[in-house]
Amino acid sequence: MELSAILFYVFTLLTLGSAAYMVFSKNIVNAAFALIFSLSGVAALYVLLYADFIAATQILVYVGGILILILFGIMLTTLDFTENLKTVTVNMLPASLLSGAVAVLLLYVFLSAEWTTIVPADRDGTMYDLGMMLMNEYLLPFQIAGVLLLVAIIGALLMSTRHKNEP
Amino acid sequence: MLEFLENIIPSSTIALVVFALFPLVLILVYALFAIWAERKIAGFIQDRLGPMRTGGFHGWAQTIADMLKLIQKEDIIPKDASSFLFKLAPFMIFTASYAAFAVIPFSSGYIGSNINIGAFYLLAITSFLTISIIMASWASNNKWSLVGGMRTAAQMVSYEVPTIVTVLSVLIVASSMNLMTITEMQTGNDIMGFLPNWFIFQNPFLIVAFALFFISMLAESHRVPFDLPESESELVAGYQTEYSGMRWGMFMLAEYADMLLLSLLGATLFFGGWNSPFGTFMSGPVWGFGWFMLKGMLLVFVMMWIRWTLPRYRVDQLMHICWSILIPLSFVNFVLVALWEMIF
Amino acid sequence: MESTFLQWLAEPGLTHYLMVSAILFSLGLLAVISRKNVIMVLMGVELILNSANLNFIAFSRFTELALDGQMIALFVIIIAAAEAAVALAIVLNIYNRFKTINLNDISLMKG
Amino acid sequence: MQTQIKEGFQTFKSIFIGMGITLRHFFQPSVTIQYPEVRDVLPAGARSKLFVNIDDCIGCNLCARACPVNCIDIETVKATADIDLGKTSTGNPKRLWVTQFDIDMSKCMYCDLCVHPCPTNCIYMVQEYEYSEFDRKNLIFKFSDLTPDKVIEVKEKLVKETEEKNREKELAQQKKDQEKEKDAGKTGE
Amino acid sequence: MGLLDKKYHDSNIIIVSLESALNWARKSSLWYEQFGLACCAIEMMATAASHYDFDRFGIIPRSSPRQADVMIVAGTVTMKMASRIERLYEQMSEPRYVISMGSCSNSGGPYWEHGYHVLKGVDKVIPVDVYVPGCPPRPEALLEGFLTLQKKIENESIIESKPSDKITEEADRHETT
Amino acid sequence: MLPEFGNVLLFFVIGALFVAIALFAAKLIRPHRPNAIKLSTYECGEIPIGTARVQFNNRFYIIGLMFLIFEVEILLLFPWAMVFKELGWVAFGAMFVFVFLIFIGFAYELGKGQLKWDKPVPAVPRYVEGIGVVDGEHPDMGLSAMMPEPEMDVTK
Amino acid sequence: MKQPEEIAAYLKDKIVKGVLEFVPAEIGQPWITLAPDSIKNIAKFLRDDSELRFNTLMCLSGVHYPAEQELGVTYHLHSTTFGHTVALKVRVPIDNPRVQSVESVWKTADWHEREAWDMLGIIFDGHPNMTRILCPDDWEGHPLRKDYVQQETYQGITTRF
Amino acid sequence: MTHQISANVQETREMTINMGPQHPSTHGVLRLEVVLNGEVVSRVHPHIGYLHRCFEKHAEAMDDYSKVIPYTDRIDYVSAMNQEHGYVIAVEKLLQLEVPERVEYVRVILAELQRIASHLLGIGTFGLDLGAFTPFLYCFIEREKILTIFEKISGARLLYNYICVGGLMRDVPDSFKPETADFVKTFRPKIKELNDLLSYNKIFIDRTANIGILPAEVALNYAASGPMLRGSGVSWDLRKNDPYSIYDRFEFDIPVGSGEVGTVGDCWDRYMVRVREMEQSLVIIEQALEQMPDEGNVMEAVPKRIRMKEGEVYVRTETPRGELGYYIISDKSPSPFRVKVRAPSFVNLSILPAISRGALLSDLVAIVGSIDIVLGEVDR
Ligand code: SF4
Ligand code: SF4
Ligand code: SF4
Repeated sequence: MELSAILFYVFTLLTLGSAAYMVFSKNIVNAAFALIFSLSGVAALYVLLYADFIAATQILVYVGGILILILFGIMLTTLDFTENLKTVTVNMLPASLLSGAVAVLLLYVFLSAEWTTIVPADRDGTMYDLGMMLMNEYLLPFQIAGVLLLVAIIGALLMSTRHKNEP
Repeated sequence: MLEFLENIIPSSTIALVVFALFPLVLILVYALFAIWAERKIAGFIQDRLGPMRTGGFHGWAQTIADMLKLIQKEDIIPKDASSFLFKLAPFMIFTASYAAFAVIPFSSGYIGSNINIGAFYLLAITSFLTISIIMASWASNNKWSLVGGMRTAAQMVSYEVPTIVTVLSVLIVASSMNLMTITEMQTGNDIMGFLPNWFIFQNPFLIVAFALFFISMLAESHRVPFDLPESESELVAGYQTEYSGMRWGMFMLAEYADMLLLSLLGATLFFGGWNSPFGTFMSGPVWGFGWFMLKGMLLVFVMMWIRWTLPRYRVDQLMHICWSILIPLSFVNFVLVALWEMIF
Repeated sequence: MESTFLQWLAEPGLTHYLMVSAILFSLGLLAVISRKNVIMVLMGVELILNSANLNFIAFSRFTELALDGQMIALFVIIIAAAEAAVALAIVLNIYNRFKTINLNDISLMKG
Repeated sequence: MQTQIKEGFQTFKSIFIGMGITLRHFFQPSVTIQYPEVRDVLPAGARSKLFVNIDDCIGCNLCARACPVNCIDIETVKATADIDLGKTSTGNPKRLWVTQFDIDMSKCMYCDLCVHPCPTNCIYMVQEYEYSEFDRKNLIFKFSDLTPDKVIEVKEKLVKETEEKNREKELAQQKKDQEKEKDAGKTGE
Repeated sequence: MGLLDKKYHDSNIIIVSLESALNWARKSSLWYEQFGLACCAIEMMATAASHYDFDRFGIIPRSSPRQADVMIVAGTVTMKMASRIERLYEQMSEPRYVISMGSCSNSGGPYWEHGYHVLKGVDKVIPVDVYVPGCPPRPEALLEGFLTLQKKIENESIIESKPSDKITEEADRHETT
Repeated sequence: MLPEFGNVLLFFVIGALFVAIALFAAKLIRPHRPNAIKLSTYECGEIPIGTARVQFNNRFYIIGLMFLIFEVEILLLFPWAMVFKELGWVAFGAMFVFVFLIFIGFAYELGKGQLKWDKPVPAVPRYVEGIGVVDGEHPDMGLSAMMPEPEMDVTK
Repeated sequence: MKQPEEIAAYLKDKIVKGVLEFVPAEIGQPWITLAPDSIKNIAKFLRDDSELRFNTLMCLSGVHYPAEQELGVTYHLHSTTFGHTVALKVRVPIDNPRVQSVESVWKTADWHEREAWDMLGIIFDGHPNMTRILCPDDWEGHPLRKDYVQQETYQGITTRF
Repeated sequence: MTHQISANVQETREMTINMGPQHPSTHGVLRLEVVLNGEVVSRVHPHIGYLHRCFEKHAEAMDDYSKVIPYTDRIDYVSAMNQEHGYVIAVEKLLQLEVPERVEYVRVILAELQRIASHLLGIGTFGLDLGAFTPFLYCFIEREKILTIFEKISGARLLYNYICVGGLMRDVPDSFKPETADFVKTFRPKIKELNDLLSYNKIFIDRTANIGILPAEVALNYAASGPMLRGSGVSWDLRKNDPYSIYDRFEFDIPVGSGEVGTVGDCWDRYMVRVREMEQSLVIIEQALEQMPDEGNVMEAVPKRIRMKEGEVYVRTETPRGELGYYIISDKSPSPFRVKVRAPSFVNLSILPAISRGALLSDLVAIVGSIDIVLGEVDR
């Protein structure tokens, strides 16, 4: 087996394992920390797929940003960590059945479909090409993303502002 | 360097490992030296001497003794702590700061991993530091830790913005994210006939960028006047309060490694990395390493000098400096750098 | 038969990644539908988004979608960030209003 | 905006002034004393440790009474008549055996109050300050130079002497009584 | 778990030389817990200051007991403080040492007789390694106390047990009852 | 490209291994004598009151939120920086518009005063003639609550 | 600037009840004795009166008089406006040691009164937080009373040498 | 409904945290129970008594008035000379004793030197609280010089037991005058250096200005004294307003807080009053050195045995921390009937809860530092 194949399985294990831990964990903070590893694993898979920029972006945005935000959110909204840390999971059984079914369905589709694949070529970095694309075909989405983020800022701030003047 | 190692070492795997071990040795030696130097510098600034007795001449073995002692210290995991996260945090923090060294071009002959997105990768990987500090502080279940950890997180997160923007300012001049390429671009002494081709001399706005970078670097590596995470007089020892023994040693090591990392990044981006200031005179891989380290150490020295001079900021002032001053300034400066590049 | 399977295992291709993504997706789905804590639901959504991204990138490597896949993934990440920000702001708002972020309790309260 | 710029300027200025000062100190010689190798000379009268020149002590207990802490423990035994304890160097006659002269330096507060009242100037502070111990009991300094045997001996002697004296007194008393009786008898006769 | 727990009962050359190295490290890097109680603390600060300079011996303050090696009980320990001192001592990570600085912590000092609220000697609650006499001890005396402690550490053996085991058990009992 | 990333992975592994080895070496040597007090949480020598894991102020959250969005915006500029010199003014213009958008958000932010950290609201106590000291205004304290009822006059 | 005698006369002149007598001293300072249940009002008057303006309570000390079986409180006041000082005294029997609190008049009395309670067992009526201040809360007895007997152990530690 | 909820939020957000007894910036064994809302201090409850050393009991237990003096040293161990001075003045007043000129001058010089030493420590530790380590050590270097002078005259570095009832324990050595003069000369430039390095450092100003504001009227109501009161702009110094000893013979200013960089009565003002007071102390020392008679027996007026009449005094003196009052009641016995110490730190500390509400945790550290407490004095 090639090294990259082994690594693929290692990272798959990391991703899925921590994702599973996250889903089944009772403690929400632990779940958030587990999510870090899951997302890092995904980033590693991106690298294996020759998407280095996306991989680094994944780490930067998810680990450095979203997860910190989620952790802050947890610490902000959980009243009593000793009890509410354990999040209620009532309809666990039907839910697992349902998502299991979805998984089986998806797997079936993916396995049975005939994908027209090309022989992957080794690429040496995607930065330059990405930049070029961003400035040409994706110029509009680029600007739209800017507007979107602006809206996101304003929206998020509007919403998280307290109604009253708090200290 | 890898080829060289492969030549002298029969197994290429071992050669690779030795190759990757080099920064570790460097960090360890540097940490031993820097902690000693920090105490010495503090001593001299304060009209005292600092370590004098351990090991003989000017207490050179002081940090070795400290490390050896830390190994012997009992390792306490408080019973209210989340033991797994508590143990994981030191791993993460050191691993992340070590992995960041992979893309630093130590000399023209040595770079751990010559990836194309070097600078970007480095910025991304440092976000693990923030997470591990939150993890450590949360896991400790100690009030001082938690207050310190939250402060750290807010501080590191905030100052990451100006850091990224100033790094980006350099990247638009270089049009590359490969730190090796960036360094190579700075070879030569062409500016005004004698100045080296370092980026800081290439674009006047990069001087401002460097100032901003340096300030945010102080904050990112928790140095005075931004050393709130560990501010002894307020938070006992901040997020490290509950850590003892070698685990704490890992935090300390990571902290010093972080300081070195950012200094070296600064040296690479602004001061020509391993390039000699005298053109081809005294250049070459070995000399280059020396120059590079010298530049990094100078920055480290300035950081220490500042530490022993200034009081520290308060947390709201810290945030104010970042959000109302550094970030707008760095953006404006970024646009100006780009403009300068367009015009000249 | 056995050797082909082993070989299949040894050469991770498009299908492998798709399978990983499928499992990731269902795990995310499970989190979304089984958890009552809004933030937990959000984390599930992140997983789902990641599984989609994994697909895009896998396609970009193994089919002629090429870099467009990565580009889309990039935008997905951006949108994920915006989504997380806004969603958490909403969570905060909900919390400020109802003092809980438990979905059941919220639907009981209704304003 | 202008005030902000001014403030920023001031910040940097004050920081640079401060850094200039510290840099100046960086190159100044240090003030540190290399303690175990080099020692400061203590000034005359430094209070570091009590010492009793037991040869001169007359056992008057004045020092113990002057001590606010009561950390001096003196026990004296009167010398018997057959022994002349001599004189102190200041010329005071010694009349008491100092069988016990303990100073508990772990209680002492080094206030010098015991030094002044001493009539023979035999208790005083010496300049030795390094006597840390592993055991607290070692911080009780015993100055009496009498061996335990000697102490017992002098005590016994004193007891004997007192007994003798008492007996003599008794005898004398008896004699007196007898005489009285005699006298009474005489008068009675 | 480790060597310092006396789990390895052979004293071969390696252990012995390791032992001397470890002892050297312990004695050369005594980080003290930063807290002062009374007047003696001022002298302790003076010792740390430029004139006497603790750092020459590798002695630096740590404010968290978890990272400290030696506790300088500098000053009067009162009844109210006694249990806190004990807790702080217990929260230090082993190997740990205690220097009792000044008459007050040695034995109650000037307050031993009438001080109803003063603990008569810190050794009533925690084991003391070195007693430094003085009220307050001169900075040199404190340094000498450290040198004495270093001597003690030098002669320590990994195989032998430390006296602090006793108090540890005691503390255990304390908490459970 | 992959081999280079392999090196990165190697760095990760070596970093983790180093920590593991160091901790393992320490484990061989160090003592392990836990007891109840030692394992209790440190709080300046006191027994901790309440739990440390309490809620945090939403400033942290807003900081995190702002950071996230800024980061994402800057992120898009990275690919741009690579090609900027080649594309010239067009790219510059695109960037300028983009940064301008960021700035609008930022200005909104500053204008709302959202980025002000917990600005200390020092409660300055006051002395009221004839009544005494009144604690300063504080969000959770009304001034009237502090005012005592007027006393009976004792003078003739 | 008024002398203590003048102040005493002025007080007697102005106040309805509670001012008992002016005691001139042989050595040291004279003082005015007051009744324990009117001290607060008098204090307020002393503070606010435009001719006295005793804006500062310098010291509040409790005293135990074993001979009379009494506890006493001494107040030392001074005025930064006029620069005059005065000492007031209050005596209460030891079995019912209740004095009005002046905490609401001079905030500084807060801790002083707590200390007097801790050390001597004087109860100040109207004090918002009458708890021990120097000794631990579970301490026994009031140490500065002349007949105080030191407790033998505290939390299992012997208090004696 | 809404209202209730918001009250609820307040509660759940709050975290009670113990600052001290072992904490680097509580200057000893003070314990502050701080109720935090986020990082904002909602309430502070100081818990004191961790250093209660029963001074008053000891004073009553001693069988001589002079045996109390070493204990007074230990009340405020940072300014032992001032403590002795105050106590001795009180006892002398009870005895109606006149002390020789020379003694008075020596006492004043020592008291002022001690004031400088004490302020140096206060300033240094204040800087340390705010994270400036180096000024702290510079202050200690200067302080060490004063201690050397003290050690030469009294034999001890910190707790002197030098001033005794009616005089001094021993005469000052010949070197005293020139050495003190020398110190005065070398110390002036150091104050300027300190100002450059710390006082006018922008970061320092940012940390201390407008923090912990104490208005003058409130300060008086709380009976604050010393730099704490003067920092609030009240020009009240017992050395001037109620002169004791021979302070009426010297010309000096009373520095008061002026709100130079912030509001009157903030931490910076309190700090700066201390710095300026050191300058004024130098002025006093210079004058005293000039006027001091060279000859004279310092033991002249020392009574052989102290025989006391019945009576009581309240004597207040100005120590570095403020108004130190000794309330001594004597009876005919050789031991004092009652000695009450009105310790300035005790009173000053009681203001802390009032002025620290609404401040940040870091500000609390600054406020505690600016009060400059000595726990020995707070707890006695
Ligand atoms: S120095 Fe003071 S405490 Fe010590 S023995 Fe002499 S009188 Fe007693
Ligand atoms: S005062 Fe002097 S002579 Fe008398 S007992 Fe003491 S030491 Fe001896
Ligand atoms: S031994 Fe002396 S100097 Fe030390 S704390 Fe006790 S009284 Fe103060």
